[in-house]
Amino acid sequence: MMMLFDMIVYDLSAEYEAALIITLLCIIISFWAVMREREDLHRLILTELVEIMCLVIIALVATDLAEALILPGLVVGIAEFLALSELYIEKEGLRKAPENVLHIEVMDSAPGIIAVIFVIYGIILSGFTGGAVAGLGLLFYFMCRGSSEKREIIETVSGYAWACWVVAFIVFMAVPQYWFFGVIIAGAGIFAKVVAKMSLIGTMNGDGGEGDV
Amino acid sequence: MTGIIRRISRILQNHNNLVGVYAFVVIAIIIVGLLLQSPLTYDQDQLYPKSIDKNSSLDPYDRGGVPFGQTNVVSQYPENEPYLGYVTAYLTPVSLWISETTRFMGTTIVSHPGGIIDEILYNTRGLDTIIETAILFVAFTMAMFLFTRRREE
Amino acid sequence: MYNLPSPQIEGEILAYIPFGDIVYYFSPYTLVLFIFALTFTALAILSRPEKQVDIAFGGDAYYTKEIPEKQMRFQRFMAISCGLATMAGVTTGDIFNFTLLTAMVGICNIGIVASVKNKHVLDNAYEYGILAMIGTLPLFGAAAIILATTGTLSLWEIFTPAVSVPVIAKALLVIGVIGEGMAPVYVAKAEITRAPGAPYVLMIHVSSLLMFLRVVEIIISM
Amino acid sequence: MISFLLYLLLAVFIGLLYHGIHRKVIARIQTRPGPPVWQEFLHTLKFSFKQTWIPMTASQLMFVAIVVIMIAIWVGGLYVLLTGGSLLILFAIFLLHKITEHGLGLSSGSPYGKFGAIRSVISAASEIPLFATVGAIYMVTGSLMISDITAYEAANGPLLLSVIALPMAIAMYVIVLSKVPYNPFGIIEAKEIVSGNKTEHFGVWRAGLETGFAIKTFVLLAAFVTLFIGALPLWLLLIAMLIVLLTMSFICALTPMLSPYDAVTIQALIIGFVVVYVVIAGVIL
Amino acid sequence: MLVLGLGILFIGGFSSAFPQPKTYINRIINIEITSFGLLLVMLYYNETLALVTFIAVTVITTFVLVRVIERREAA
Repeated sequence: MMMLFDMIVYDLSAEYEAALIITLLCIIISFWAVMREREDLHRLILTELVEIMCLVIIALVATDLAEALILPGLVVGIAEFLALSELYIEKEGLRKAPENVLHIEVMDSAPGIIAVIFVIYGIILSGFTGGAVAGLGLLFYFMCRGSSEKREIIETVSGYAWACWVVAFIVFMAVPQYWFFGVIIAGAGIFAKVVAKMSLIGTMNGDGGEGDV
Repeated sequence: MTGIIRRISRILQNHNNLVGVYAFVVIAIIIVGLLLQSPLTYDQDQLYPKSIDKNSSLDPYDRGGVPFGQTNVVSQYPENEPYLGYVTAYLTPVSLWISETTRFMGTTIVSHPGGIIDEILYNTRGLDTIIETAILFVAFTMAMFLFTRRREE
Repeated sequence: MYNLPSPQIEGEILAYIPFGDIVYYFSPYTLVLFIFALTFTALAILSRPEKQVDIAFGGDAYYTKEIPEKQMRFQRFMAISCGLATMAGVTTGDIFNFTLLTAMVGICNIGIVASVKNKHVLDNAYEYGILAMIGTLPLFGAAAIILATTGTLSLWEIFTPAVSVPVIAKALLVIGVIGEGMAPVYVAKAEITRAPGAPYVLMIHVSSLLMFLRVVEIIISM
Repeated sequence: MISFLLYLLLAVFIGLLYHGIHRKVIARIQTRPGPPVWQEFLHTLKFSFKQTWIPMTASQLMFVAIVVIMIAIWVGGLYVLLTGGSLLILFAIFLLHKITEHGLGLSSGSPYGKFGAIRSVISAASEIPLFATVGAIYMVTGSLMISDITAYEAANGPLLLSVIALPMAIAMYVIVLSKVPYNPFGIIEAKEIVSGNKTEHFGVWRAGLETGFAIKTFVLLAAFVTLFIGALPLWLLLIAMLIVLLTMSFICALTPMLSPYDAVTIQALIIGFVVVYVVIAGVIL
Repeated sequence: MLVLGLGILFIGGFSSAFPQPKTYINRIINIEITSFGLLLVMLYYNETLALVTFIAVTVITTFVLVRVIERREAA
């Protein structure tokens, strides 16, 4: 029965090196740009370019392990990115809230529906990716509706989710026979964790002004 | 000689040049590294290798195996993971249902608890995921601290 | 199985803790680093920050800087996370785990000084931050190249003489750790240590130097 | 254990004595009478019986702990050296010393201490690449255990005479030089910032520091001699250490203190040269 | 597809490294091109989970960036 399926097993030796060298060339280009760039915000944008190049190198390995490594790489990127952008605002003293440049009609009508779609798909996906997708939906919602008082709740949720995750890890390491329990806790925990973090960004949109004014 | 040293010190002590100097060093390392040892051959003997079964409803993540039974997964230290491969083949009722009704939701199903990526992220390399959520946690704490403080003022 | 192929570099393995594929181990060398990181984390937890004395120019006056309670708690949290990451980083036996922990050290280091309200310190912290972010490329890039060319991430496998690691991966790994911990890249780091809050600020230096010490061991053994 | 304690006492004694000799030689080269060679001893003893307290602005626990850590790491260094442990640990301790220097300055809250601490971070830039020498030594001897290295030297002659190891010896010499008092790279304790990071540590704390520094000087000089000349009987070791120290005294006496960033650049250039040399040698070998 | 992906990566990398005219928004848009290169590479190796996560996360990065730029323009 298995013989009937057309199985693809990668033979990467031929293409890996060429692909890697092209990627390294791209990296040289992006680092060249970083080297030439003097302005702080442009540098921040360029770091995203560098992150993408970083993910390409990992993606080229092309095993399941590589894919599992891309996810942490992504998260590290976004986390540092957010922290740095806050730092930038702090250091430049950009206290004045912007007039809502992104205010278009869709933002008033769409958020509910889109958020629901994203969240449902995210729940079906669950786990890490699902968290990101559902979080995206909530982010969009909060960003359009502007909500600030829920932040404490979201923070608490994310704290518990993290604890869940650690518990699941301990289950895997200490009592591996309950692996099933571990999978479910971990899936739920990491989902809640990522959702919470993503939607926090959404609540941060208003930032210091419009909610209170 | 002193002039050169002074000039180098002056470049290095300006913190605005820091990133530029670093980028320059990285470029130099990549170029020199490529020149020194250009054949970067791909090792065929990889951990967690992939095999794609285009006809499976779990495509591209079908790694075979019986649910609640051992599945063959190439991990680094299998003796540390007595239940290695159990996660890989497990499908929740929902995902089982999806996999029976459709043929193109493999990604959706596998990111549902149970799947090779979960195996790696939760079981064999669970610590990586812990650290990575910890990074997320730390970075968000930092952003939220700055944000909240700015808001309170 | 859990024995270093060349014990004449850092000594025989004393103990190991397996977490699935990621196995932590103590050799005399990593034990020394671990104890040191532990000591300074304990210091960060236990000791109160100093009151930095500033001289007001043009007179005999001087004043001491007090750190607000909230900011102190935040700095302490960051310093402790940084210490934990360092402790894990110097004992880990997996190259990707190591790079992740190094990235965490980088972000914590920025976090320690991010709360300081001093434009000069923040400017430097931002430069450091950019450096830490672009530093993740050589770091993860090196891990990925090692994975592709050797087919493994475990340090024991990589250390065996039969496995050869390309020079470019080694160099990228070192430069990545330098970027994250900014070990020898001194300017911005020296400037951010002007921030008040000694036991926490000290953690920046401790963590980056310890990570650098660890990567040296890895590079020599590879 | 008893013999280790005896060695420890010897290390403190010799270290303080050598500090005194160092000062005396510098003074004589600069045609000053200089203090007696026992001066550092007397200093340490005097400080031990002085009134001691902790400054109000200091981070109290750290202020004290850092002195203890400083002594502890160098006792550990002496232990590693005597038992023929890993060279890597010895160099780790050397770098950990940078951290304690940093901590000393930061913990007091004094601006002078702070300046010293910041300069300590700056100078770390040039002392870290020291590891190039460790890598090179591994390339030559195939082991990093000090006992193996001395065995190698017993079989093949001192490393100092081999062409490959000579630049490493020079780099290492620069590193040890940067740790003896009054050296041109000693930006941390430069006089324009009073005593740099040691400014606020007085009384018993200062005595502890001096003891730690004495062990440090002993360990570094002994390590240099053992690494590049070989295992010697104790009296010969002490004489060799003294000779190395005297060459350093000449350099210290005749060169001015460099400005902070220039000191780093010069050291970095020297060590960068060694790194290039090591890489080239590594490719050729 | 790999060749196409790497090609787009190269072109996108080049154009976002040296954008004409050099504005923030222009640079971000060029980076989106680069990320398409990455998406194609991932697709070629069947790394669909990473792909989905990447899409979700890129939106967030862009969002964070736009927010910073808005504030900067407002100031």
